[in-house]
Order: sequence, then structure tokens, then C-alpha cells
Amino acid sequence: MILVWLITILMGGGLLAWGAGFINRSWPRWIALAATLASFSLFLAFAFSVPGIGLGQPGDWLAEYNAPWIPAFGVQFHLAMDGLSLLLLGLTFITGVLAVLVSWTQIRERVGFYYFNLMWILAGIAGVFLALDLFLFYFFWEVMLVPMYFLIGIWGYENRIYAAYKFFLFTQASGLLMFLAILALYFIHGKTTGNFTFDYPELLGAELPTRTAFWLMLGFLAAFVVKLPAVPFHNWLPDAHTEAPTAGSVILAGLLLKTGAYGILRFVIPLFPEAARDFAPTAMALGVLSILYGAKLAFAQTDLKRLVAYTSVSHMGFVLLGAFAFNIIAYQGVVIQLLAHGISTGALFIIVGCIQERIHTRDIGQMGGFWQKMPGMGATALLFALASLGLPGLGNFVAEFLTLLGAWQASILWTALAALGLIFSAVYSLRIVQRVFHGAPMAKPNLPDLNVREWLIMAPMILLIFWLGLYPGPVLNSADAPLRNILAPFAKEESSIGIAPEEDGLSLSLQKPETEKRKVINSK
Amino acid sequence: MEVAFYLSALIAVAATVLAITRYHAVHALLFLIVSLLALAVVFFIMGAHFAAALEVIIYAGAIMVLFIFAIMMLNLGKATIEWERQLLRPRVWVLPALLTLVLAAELIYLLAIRGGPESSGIELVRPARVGAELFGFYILGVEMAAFLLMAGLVGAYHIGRREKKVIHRYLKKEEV
Amino acid sequence: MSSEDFRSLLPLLILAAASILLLVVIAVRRDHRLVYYLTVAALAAALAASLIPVEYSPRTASPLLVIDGFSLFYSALLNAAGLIVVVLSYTYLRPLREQMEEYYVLILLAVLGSVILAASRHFASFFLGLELLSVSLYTLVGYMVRSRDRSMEAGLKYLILAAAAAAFLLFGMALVFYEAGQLGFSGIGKYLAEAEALSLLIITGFGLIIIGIGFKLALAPFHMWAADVYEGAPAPVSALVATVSKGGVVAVLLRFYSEVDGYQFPVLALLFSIFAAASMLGGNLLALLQDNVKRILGYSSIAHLGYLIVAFLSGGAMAAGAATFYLVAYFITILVAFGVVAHLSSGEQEAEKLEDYRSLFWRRPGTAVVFTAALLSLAGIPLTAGFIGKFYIAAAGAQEGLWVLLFILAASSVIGLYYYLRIIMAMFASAKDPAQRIAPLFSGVGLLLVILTVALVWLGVFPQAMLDMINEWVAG
Amino acid sequence: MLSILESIWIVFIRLFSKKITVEYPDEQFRLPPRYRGRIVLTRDPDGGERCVGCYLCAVACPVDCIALQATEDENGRRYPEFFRINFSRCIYCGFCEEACPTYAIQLIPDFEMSEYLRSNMVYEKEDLLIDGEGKYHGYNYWRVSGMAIGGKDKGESEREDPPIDIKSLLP
Amino acid sequence: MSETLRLWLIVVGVIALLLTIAPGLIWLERRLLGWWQDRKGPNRVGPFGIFQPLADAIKLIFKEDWIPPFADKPVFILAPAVVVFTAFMSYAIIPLAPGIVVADLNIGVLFFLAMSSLGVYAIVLGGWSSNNKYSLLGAMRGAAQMITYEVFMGISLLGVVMMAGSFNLSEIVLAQQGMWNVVPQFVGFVVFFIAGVAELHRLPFDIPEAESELIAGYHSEYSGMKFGMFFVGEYIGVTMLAGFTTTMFFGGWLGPSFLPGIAWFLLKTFAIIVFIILLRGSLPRPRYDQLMGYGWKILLPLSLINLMVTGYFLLR
Amino acid sequence: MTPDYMEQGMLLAIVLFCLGFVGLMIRRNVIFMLLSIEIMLNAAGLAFIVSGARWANADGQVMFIFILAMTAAEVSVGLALALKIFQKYKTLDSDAINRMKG
Repeated sequence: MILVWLITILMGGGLLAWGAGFINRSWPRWIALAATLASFSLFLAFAFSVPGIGLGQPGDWLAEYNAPWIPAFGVQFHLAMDGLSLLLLGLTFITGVLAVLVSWTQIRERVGFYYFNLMWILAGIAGVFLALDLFLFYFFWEVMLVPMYFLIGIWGYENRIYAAYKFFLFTQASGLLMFLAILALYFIHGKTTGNFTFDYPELLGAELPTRTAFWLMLGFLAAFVVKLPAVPFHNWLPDAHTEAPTAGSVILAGLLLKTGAYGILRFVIPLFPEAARDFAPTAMALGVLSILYGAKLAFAQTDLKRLVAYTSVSHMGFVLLGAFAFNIIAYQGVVIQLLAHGISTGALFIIVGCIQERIHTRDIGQMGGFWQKMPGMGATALLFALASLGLPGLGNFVAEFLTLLGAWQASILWTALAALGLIFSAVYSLRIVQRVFHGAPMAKPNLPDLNVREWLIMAPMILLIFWLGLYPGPVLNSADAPLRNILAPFAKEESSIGIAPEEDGLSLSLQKPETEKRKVINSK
Repeated sequence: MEVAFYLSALIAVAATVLAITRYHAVHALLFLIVSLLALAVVFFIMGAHFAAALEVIIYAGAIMVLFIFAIMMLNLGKATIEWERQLLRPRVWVLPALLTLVLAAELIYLLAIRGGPESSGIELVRPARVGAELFGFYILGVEMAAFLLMAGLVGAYHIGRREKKVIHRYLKKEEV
Repeated sequence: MSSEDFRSLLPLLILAAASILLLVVIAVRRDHRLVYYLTVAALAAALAASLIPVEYSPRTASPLLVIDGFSLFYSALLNAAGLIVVVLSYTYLRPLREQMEEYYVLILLAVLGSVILAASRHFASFFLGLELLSVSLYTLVGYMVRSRDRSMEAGLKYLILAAAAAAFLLFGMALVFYEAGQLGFSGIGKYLAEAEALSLLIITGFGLIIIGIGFKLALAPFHMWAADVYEGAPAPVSALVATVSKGGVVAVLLRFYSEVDGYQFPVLALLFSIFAAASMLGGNLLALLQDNVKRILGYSSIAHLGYLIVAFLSGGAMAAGAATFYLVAYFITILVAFGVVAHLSSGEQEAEKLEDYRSLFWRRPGTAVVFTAALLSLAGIPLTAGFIGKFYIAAAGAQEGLWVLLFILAASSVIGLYYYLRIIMAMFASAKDPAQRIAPLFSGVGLLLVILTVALVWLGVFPQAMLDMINEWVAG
Repeated sequence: MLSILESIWIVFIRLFSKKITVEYPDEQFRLPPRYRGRIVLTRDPDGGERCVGCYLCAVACPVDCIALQATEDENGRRYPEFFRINFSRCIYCGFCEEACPTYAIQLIPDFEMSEYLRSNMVYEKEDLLIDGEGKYHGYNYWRVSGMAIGGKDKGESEREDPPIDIKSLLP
Repeated sequence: MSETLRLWLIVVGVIALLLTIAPGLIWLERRLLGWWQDRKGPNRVGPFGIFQPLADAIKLIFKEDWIPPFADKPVFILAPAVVVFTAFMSYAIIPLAPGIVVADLNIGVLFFLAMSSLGVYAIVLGGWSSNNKYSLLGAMRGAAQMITYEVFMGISLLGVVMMAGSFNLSEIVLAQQGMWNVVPQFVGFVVFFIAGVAELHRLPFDIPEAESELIAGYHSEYSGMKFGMFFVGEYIGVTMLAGFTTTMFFGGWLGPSFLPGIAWFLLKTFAIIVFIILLRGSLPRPRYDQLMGYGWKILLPLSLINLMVTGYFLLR
Repeated sequence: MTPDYMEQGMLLAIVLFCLGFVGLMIRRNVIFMLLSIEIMLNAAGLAFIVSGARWANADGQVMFIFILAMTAAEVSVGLALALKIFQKYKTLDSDAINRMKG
């Protein structure tokens, strides 16, 4: 039931904020903040109440809620949370609170409707991370898109309409492909077993002809790869990130992209293990391409926000690479990458937002020497730029390292190429710091440093990125069981690769991988 | 009888061809009326005497008069005829005609390959029987047709109603 | 005709009697308000009557009509749609100097024709119902002869094409009759089932009938009238064309096809598939080029009927249910959409250009949100009825393995998304003059639109009740 | 409705009434004496012309079909030198008769005046003048009005009353 | 006598009869009108003036056959032919006596209606093709009037048809053996008769050709034998209406047996013709809108009520 | 009478229907288009009559009567519209009247 509340509070808060917006302009902010905080605290209370994260057996849900929704179609309102969802939900709520705070002063018109959209995006994302019914999953998938579209289209910058279109069309088209695949799965499963249902645990056991499975997998993958985004489908992302308001960018980078990765991990691979393995080389190639191409483009940008956007492409390439490496180390890397990227890139976007609030441009050419006037911001920016390039001690390093390590076992060639991406990332990250904060000072009279609210936003992010870099143990533990669960079909040939020792002295308390065939998960 | 059938069929086709190729609307209508009368003869031969009479009374006698009435009110002049003549150059109608010819040929072919019908001779369906069907089996259909006519009536009345323009009283328009 | 027959025919009788009563009232005194209230009362009564005689159904009240759950459900649906259109019309017509009383008579007759279609099980009632609907619509589409030139033009176009379609339909019926010697659906079905070899002629007959129906539904190769009619007709009439006229035809198509088991002809299935594909693609692609909201909705209706045909084509157990549910969803949605258009149009000035909707959100947020909901539903975004409808269609199609069509459906949905978004974007574009804020949606029409929108969302989130109802009434 | 039937009945019974048609050339029609037909000029009982050439008839004629020229004889008595009526113009209205102060011009019930030549319709004085007094017997204008004779003016002769002074209104 | 020969004889006989009746009627009408107006009517040419129509015909035939240059020639020529054609055709179904009928159709009544509905074309085409505004006005009036009156002309006959249970005229006559239809179907008779007169556009319903308003309306431009055909057509029409009324309402050839059936038929027809002429002699022409209003508002409901009452009594 | 008439009658109906269709496609005058539609509808009526004759029942004629009713209603509205359009545009050219495009 708590899972329902998590979503309901956000949705209700959104509606309330919208209604309040008609009465008073500042109420929506407070309502939104209250709602996100309420959800967050509820979540925290739940998270800490779970006994021994990571100690659970694979396949056990930490919490579950199941109710019939449209029995005619075999659609259930099935929500469930495991360690993976838990982590991503945590990210969601943190980012949500930050997004509310970021928009505090930036948004001046239609405040109520703005917060309504923001809340519903968060609700949709939370729903995506929780849904265990494919229909419900698609439902939430779409619920997060529409408000995002409005967010970009109404409160974005100059070119917002074009960007909003692009974003919506890309994601919607790919979403429909996924929907078709879901339907196909539903019917094939229903016809063979006589049980027409969208329930994820049920469908896990679906037996599919190889060819069909491959096409269905592609249908799912289309949606997730576009969302991720991998290179040929990344076109929407720079525009959307650039034109979105800061909070929108934060949510886009911090959360929306993660839904793609989550989808791959949660649906593509467990539902179609064979097909996924067949497709793995291509997927990894795409991942590497994303890493290199994203990095190259990031380097070439003059628009600061666009630059940061392209770094996302590059970073998410690691996710794709890792997800198709099919081993636990790579997967752990992927999970940490999701979190770390969410935080680091989110923070960079916030910084860009702050800069833009101050000098009303995003053109790098018009920046420079900000360090002198805004040392606080400069330091923060440097920190996150370093995180982005993968400085050890920060979250991204752990993530990228684990990913590469895992990928190495799958494909040496791609891993080697992907490692080049690290070099590129250093180049563009440092370019940000150098061009924006160093160099000839810009003649701008009034450039206040980060204020209290902004520090308030930055502080948790800084803490989190350090925490991820220095002590990722709880995260790894939490994600371990679900990830093994995902990997179960591959476990046979995987054997136990043991525990990879980490340079920074952390040891992973990984459990022994199960060697028996994956058992059908009990849905109740 | 046979001669009568083929003759009237021939007349019907010829008159229809002429009807759709005339430049002048009234002439076309006249040919169409001839065609309808020939069809009435065909109906008669087919044993549908009632329908034959109705064809003449309502189709030729009322609906076509309505057409002529409309054309009289239109007062289409020589210019219209010239314009029709220009429109109806061969290249305009060759393609549609050919296409339709193909369609017709196809249908006729289909008709031909399905073999002769098994019914024996033409039986006269007397008006009394038609009437009994109309007011027995099809009574609701008759009611529907009545409402259909009502719809047509209301529609034609509304559309055809003339608007009297009174420029004088503060430029108000007044409906008649 | 027994009294039970009489009672089961009550919806039809109420509509028919009301139309005559209205004519009498008009003859005595022209009073717009009175006529309006009478029409609303009649439609409401017919709606209620459609829901009451359930216990008597199914009933073959006459050889021409059958009153069963299916026809009653459609009757209720069509009456409700008619009711909404009438409510929309009142404020729309009020500022006009046309005589608007006949308008209501014609709407009643159109609804009557459509209800007849939904109940018909015989070629005679099929054709008469269709024509009653069409003849009423000719005038309704061209109702603004005096104030809108385009209305007149649209009326004529509709008339010529619909009459040609009727000719095709009739010729097809004649061919079928020639072969089968039957005019009743069940008789034809029996003939088809018993005949060992079917002549091509009868299939050609079916083909011609389908062409006629395709015209009426504005399926793709025969869609040329649709956009012009939607644009030219007064906005409430466009809503009527989009709902009542389509609904009745879909109903009769479903019944006809299931009774004669038209699914046994692969040729016809192919024909329908082509229609559906062409409609989905053509409708959506053509809509991309438009700047007129009514035209866009017109083209989108072509596409939507294409979707519907996919459901219909699936032919399985789900076909009727899917098509019906989609129709319900589409009715609500398009009524909201045209309701907004009618609401914003003031008499002689139709709000139809995309420009008219620019920054609507800043001027009339309520209306804009309602319209947005409708457009999203048309686009098939979750939380709206359109999504569930599309899902149901996809489900029905997927069950029969119509993958190509479903793929086209998905692709064309994306194309469709583009122009729906265009309208939405225009509405949310920032205002040039934000000071101009009009009190939103506080009229009766506004209330109606809000109710419909709530229904739209309700169906999108909790469709189960409606699904149960459809299963019980239509499919059962 | 009944009135229509009534009128039909009334017309129907005329079937049995006497026909008023006169089959003219075969059967002559007697015109009343005051019928306004051909115009004639009459003479007074003395046998002299009544016409005094006052032009009143010509003035009164609505179609200007009368033409005359007055003149005087040696006694100072006026008479028309010529008097011409174009009967192809004449409409037989009788105004000339009413205008005539001497009863000279009169309309008689003769109507058969057809001619082949139009010019024959122009009647000269010789054609117009008849030998009788017409409708007014015994009337002699000159006797009534008196006449100036050598040296004596009107009313100055014996057994003559002086003429009425028309300037005075006294009786 | 072979069947074919007999048929031919009848055909020729009917045509000959009509061709003599029509000119005779011209004379009769003028004569009667004269009498009703206290005149004598034509009485110069031949004994009692009976050769007057002959003289008229000779005049018309020898008159120059002139077609106005602005007229639509083919249609202009066609129009008068239609009049005579339809008038002659309708006579085909009227049984003069038992067995003496050209075509004993089982849809006789409908055939009559069909022919009378085709009669409109004569007026419409003649008026239109003359290319003259008065003619056109006459044609439009004629078309509207005739279509209007055709409606309840048909409906008024249905009462008779229902009573006889057949459209066949011989059967209808035979069904009147007990009582002439004019008694039970009096309303139908009145409506039919009025409509019939209007259908013939005879006075008082001669609105399409009203001399005083439209200078002879649709046949203004006609002269010579073309005009003559309109002329003859009108009188054949009168005969036809009378004959048909006789058949439908006055028992056709039925009558006391001291006279042969055909004589009774002709007698009755003659009486009705006289009545039609009497109408011309006695009634003024209504206004156009009065005519239409009268038709739609009085005659149509009347005929419908008649139909319903008849139906009620028959089905009772 | 030979039963062959059925075939021939149907043939006639088809030919007339096609002629009407050709007329509809080649003529641009609204009046002619309406006329062509009449031809098509009438051909359909003929087809019904022939079919009715073939099966020796009254259904064909009944349908024909319904077609008549429908034609009358349709033509009345159509001609009224055509007249209004002529008053407005002074032409009956369907291309000239076609103001809405796209």
C-alpha cells in the first residue's frame, strides 16, 4: 500500500498545487515541496524499515501491491519494489525535491500548472520504477511524457516548441513500438497458456519462438534506447535538455534517462534473455558509439547546456554497454552509473541554470572568469565536472570502472574503445571549468555567488556524489539481489566470477551467484 | 415481347449515353426521360407493372420535372453551353469512360460466368401483392420512407427559402 | 404489433413523434428556446427509453428491425451524442439570423436514421436508415446557406458524394439480392452458409456495399468529402457528422458482417485492410498540412475510422466490443473537441483557424485544458479514453495477428501526434496580450464540456464498468 | 363553396333564356332614335342652315374630327363656309351635339358607314347637310336670338323685347 | 373476326372517335358558352355552324409554320407533340363498353396517372423553349400547378381502387354494378374532378395560359398547326377526363339495357364534358397562390381523409 | 417469354449504372452530376426489379419504391442547394465552386 501512497501523494499534490495556483501564486511551491518531501520521507521511512537491504533472496519483493484494474484485459494495478527500484526511487525523490527547489524563483507564470506537471512527471517516473504490470508500466511511461512535454513546451527557452515536439514524437513513437511488443507478448502468452495477463512475473515464463522474441525485444528496446538515449536515437535529447527549464533538464537528465536503463534491466533482458544475448554485440557497439560520439559532440558545443546534454549521451553509453555485458560487475556499475550520473549531471544543469539566471545566456563564448566573482559556484562546478570525468573518489568513477571491468569479460574490443571515452570526458569536462570559470573575467557587474537556497540544493548533491564514490556498499548490496535475479538466465555459463577487488579498498559483499535455473517468481 | 425488350433496352442505353453527353441541360434531361420511359417498358416486360407505372409517374413525371423546373429557374445561357462544350473535350472523358468500361466489362463477365438462372419464366407480380408486402412486411419501411421525405421536405424548404432584404429599416434583414 | 413490440421500439417512436411535434410547434409559433427544450426532452426520453426495455430484448419488433442489447446500446449512445450536439448547438445558433427551428427537427431525424441503422437487420431498413441520416445531414451541413458560403459548398459536396455512395450501396444490395433472393441479413447469411459455390457476383455486390459504407465512414479512398464537410459545416453539425452518422453506420456494419459472416471472404478482408491502412496513413498525413482546426479534426476522423476498421477486421470475439468501446471513447472525445470549437465560435464567426487558438491557454485556461484533454485522447495518450480504446483495438488486432495493420496504426498514431501537438502548442504559446482574460467555462456548454472531459478521463482510468456494459449488451 | 355552386347554377339556367344575339345583316336591328350614329347638319324650319359657325363643336370634339370655317353673308348672318367631319376619326361621343347652341349638329341612328377608301370617310358640308330639322322641330335660332337688320340692332324692332342684359343679375 | 383485327378496329375506332370528338368539342364549347352568355355561338359555317372547327383547322393548317429564331428548335417542336401523344395514350385504357378497350391493363389507373403526369412536359418544354418571359412564367406556373394537383388526383382515386380492389378499369366498372362510385366516393369524386380540371389547366384553372396576365402563357409563341396541336390536345384531354370520370365514378358503360353500353358511356361522358364547359362559363380564375393554397391545404387533407375513411369502412 | 431476360435485364442495369458513373466523373456541372446520380440510382432500381422478377417476389418492387422516395428527397435538397449556389456564384461549375481545398 505504501507504494500506492508514494505515487498518490505526488499526483494529489500536483492537483492541489494546480488548484492552489488559481488562488495564490506562492502556494503551489509550498504544496509541491510538501508533497515531494512527504513522499520522500515516506520512502525513507520505508527504506530504513526494510530489514537488511541486500540480504533478501533474489525474487523477493521488498513491498508489493496488487489490485485488479481492468479485469477484462487482465490488467492489474501491480506495483512492487525491489532493491533496484528502491535505489532509483530514492534518486527520484531526491531529484524531485531538488527540482522543486530549483524552480522556486525561476518559474513566474502559471506556477500552479507548472508544479502540477512537475509532480505528475515525478509520479509517472515513480510509477515506471514500480510498475510490475506491463500495461501499467506503459501507462506510467506515457504519464511521465505528457507533463514533460508541457514543461518543455511552456516554460522552456526560445526554441522550446520545436524541442518539445521532437522530444514527444521520438519518445512517443518508440513507446508505441514498445506497446505493440507488449501486446504481442500479451497475446502470445495468452494464447499458449490461456491466461491473458499483463502481469510481469507471469510473462517472465512466456515461451516465445526465437524470431518472435527477437522482434519483441527490439520493440521494447526501441523505447528504452530512445529514452536512454543511444546514438542514432539521441537526436531529441540535446534540444530537449537545452530548451527545458532547469528543473526540466534536471529531471530529464537525472530521471527520465534512467527509465530507459531501468527498462532494459527490468524488461528487455529478463523477458527475452536469448534475444538479448543475440543482440548484445550490436547493443554494445551502440553503447560505445554513444560514448565516443556523445563526447565528441559535447566537446564541439558552444552552448553550455547543450554541452552538458551531450555528456549525458556519452555517459549513458556506458549504461548500454554494461547492460549488455551480462555479468554482475557490469550491472553493479550500471546501477551506480545511473545514480551518479543523475546526481552529477543534474548538478551541472543546476549550475548552468544558475549561471543563466545571472547572465541570461548559455553561450560559452560570453563566459569566463566567473571563479573570481562566484568562487562557491566555481568550486561546485569543478567538483561535478571532475565527477563527470570520473575522478576516483566520486561516484562516476566507481560506476565507469565497474562497467568497464564487467564489459571486459564480454568484449575486449568494445571495452577498450569505451575506455577512450574516459579521456574524451576529461577533455570536455575540463573545458567547462576552464572556459567558464577561468580565463579572462567577464565584465559583468552583478554576479552574486550561490545563495542559501542554491547551497541547500547543492549540498545534498555533493554529499551524495561523495558517498557514491567512497562508500557504494549499501547501494551495491541493495541492487545485488535484483541484478542477480536478472542475470539468472545467464548464470549457467557465467559461473561465479568471484568478487572483483576494488582499488579503494571496498569489498563487495556479494552473495554467491545462484547456479540453478531461475525459478518463477511468486507474484503474490 | 422479345423485340420490345431489346428495343427498349437499346433505347434506354442510347438515350442515357446521349443524356450524359449533351451540352444543354434540358436536352440531356429529355433524353433521360426517354431513357426512363424505355426502362418503364422494361419493367413492364419484367412483370413489374406497378413499378413501371411508378417509374413514369414519379421518376419521369415528378422528379425530372423538378429538374427541369430548377433548370428553368437557373436560366443558363449560351455561355454555359459553350463552357460545357469546352469541358467535354474527348480527353476529359476518355479516361473515366475507359475505366468504367472496364468495370462494366468485369461485371458483365461476372454475370456471364455464373450461368443461367434457374427460375422459370417471368411471373407477374401484381400491384395488390406489392401493396400487401408494403403494408405488411415492410410497414416500418414505409414509415421510414415517410420520414425520409419529411427530412427532404424540411431541408429543401430551409435551403430554398428566400431571404428578403429590407435595406431601409436600419439595414435589417428579414426572413420571408 | 404487440404492446411489447411497441415498447421496445419506444426510442424510435419517441424520436419520430418528437420530430413531428416539433414541426407542428414551428408551424404554430417559432420559438427557438421552446423547440430547443422539446428537442432535449425528446432525446433524453429516447435515451432513457433505450435503457429501459432491456428486459424485452432481444426482440424482432418487425422483420426490418431487431431490438437487442446491441441496438439498444447503440441507440443510447447515439441519442446521448445527439443530445450533446443539441446542447452545443443552442448557444452556437442563438446569435444567428437564420431560422434555426428546423435545425432541431433535422437533428432528430438524423439521430432517428442512425438509430434505425443500429437496429436494422434488413437491406430495406439499412438503406432507409442510412438515407434518412444522409438527407438530414445534407441540410444540416448546408444549414448556414445564408451566412456561410462554405457551409453551402460543403452541403453540396456531401450531397453529391453521399448520393453516389448510396447508388453504389444500392447496386451492391441489388447484386446480392439477385444472387441470394434475400434481403434480410439472416436470410443472406443462411444463403451464404448453404451455397456450395459462391458466384463472384455476390462478392462484387458485397464489394459495392462496402464501397458505399466506406464513403459514409469516409474511409481513405473515399474520404475526399470529409475534410471539406467538417470545415464547411457549422461546428455542432461537424460533431454530429463525426459521431451520430459514423456510429450508426459502424453499428450496421458490425451487425451485417456478423450476421452474414462476411469474414469468410478474404477478398473483402483485403479490401477493408487496404481501406484501413489508407485511412490511417492518409488521414494522418493529410492532416499534417492543415491550418484549420476543423479540417484537422476532419482528417483525424478519417484516421480514427481507419483504426476502428482495424478492430472491426479482427472479427474475433473482441471485434464488436473493441469497435464499440473505441466508438464510445471517440464519441466523447470528438464531442469535447467540437464542443470547444463550437463554444469558441460565436455565431457567424467560426473559431477554426489555428490562429484562433493561439495562446488560448492564457486567455481561457479551462477551455484550453478541456481541449487539450480531448486532443490527447485523440492522440491516444494514457489517462484518456482514447488510449484504452486504442489499446482495445490493438488488442483485438493483435489477437488476430493483424501485425501489418497494427504497425501502420502505431506509425500513423505518431504522425497524428504531430498535428495534435501543433494545436496544443498553439494553445500554450505565450499570450501577446495576457491581460485579456475571459472568465472561462461558466456556461451550460462549459459545464457539459467539463462533464464530458471528466468522463473522458474516467474512461481512461477506470474503463472496467464500460467494458462490462459493452460486453453484456453488445457482445453478449 | 355554395356560392360557387350557385353561380354555376345561375349560369346553367341561362341555357334556357332567350338569346339576345341579333343576326344583323339578315335581321335588321331597330336602333332607338337617340342612338348616336352618323353626324348631320340640320336646317331650321325656314330651310336655312342652323349652323352659325361658332366653332363650339370643333372645340368640344375630343378627337378633333370637325373642321369648319365661319363666314357672313351680306345680311351679317354667320354661316360655315365649309364644314368637314372626318368620320374615320369620329368617336360618336356626341359632345359636338351638346355643344351646339343652335341644334345644328345632330347625331342620328345611322351607323352603316363603311367605305373602302378612307378618304371617303371625310364628309363635306354637302354630305352632312340634310333637308330636315332633325330632332328639334320648329326651333329657329335666329328667331329666338333676334337679328340686327338695317339700322336696327337686336331687340329694337317692333314687337321685339330688348335682349336680356347678361351683365345684370337682376331678374 | 380475328383477335388482332378486332384490336386494330378498336384502336382505329377510338382514334377516329377522338379525332371527331375533339373538333366537335370545340364547336360544342363555343356554342354552349354562347348560350350561357345569352349568345348564339358559331352558327354561320354550315348548319348550326358545325363546320366552324373545320374552318379553323383549315386556317391553322395553312397558316405559316413559323418558329421564332430565338426558340430552342427541337424542343419547340417536341412540346406540342407531347400533348397530343399523352392525351391519345391515356385513352387506350378506358373501356368504352365491355370488351371495347385498346389495352385492358391491370394498372389502368396508374397508366392514366402516368400519362397525365407526362402531360406536364408539354407545358414546361413549350414554355421554356419559346424563350419568352411570359411563356417561361406560364411554364413554371403550369409545372407547379400540375405537379401539385397530380398528388391528390392520385390519392383521390385510391378510394375507388380500394373499393374495387383493382387498378383495372374494366373491373372498376364492374364493381360499380350495385352503386355508382360517385355516391360512396363523393369526396373522392369532387377532389378528383377539381384536380382533373386543374391538371388540364382548363378554366377556371388556366393559370399557365392566363390571357389577361401572361398573354396566353406557354403557347404565346406558337402558331399554325403547332398551336393547333395544343388546341386539339386540350379538347382530347377534356374528353379523356370526362371518359375517365365516367369510368371511375359513374359506372362506365353500365346503365339500363334499353341502350347499348357504349351509348351509356358516351352519354355520361357527354354530360360531364358539358359540365366541364359549364365550369368554364361560370367561374372566375383564382389567383396563383390561392390555387396552390387551395390544393395543399384543402384538397390534399380532404383526399387523405377520404382515403382513411374508405379504408376504415373497407377493413371494418 | 424466355427466362433469358434476367441476364439481359441485369446487363442493362450494369450498363446504365456505369454510364451514370461515367457521367458523374466527366461532368463538372452540378446539375449534370445530380442527373448522373439519378441514372445510377435508377439503374440500381432496375437491378432490384430484375432481381425481384427473378425470384418472383415483391421485394424488388418494394425496394424500388423506397429508392424512389429516397431519390425524391435527395433531389429536392440537391436542387435547392444548386439553386442557392447558382444565386451566389453565378455558375454551376463544380470546380469553380470548390473554394475549400487541401
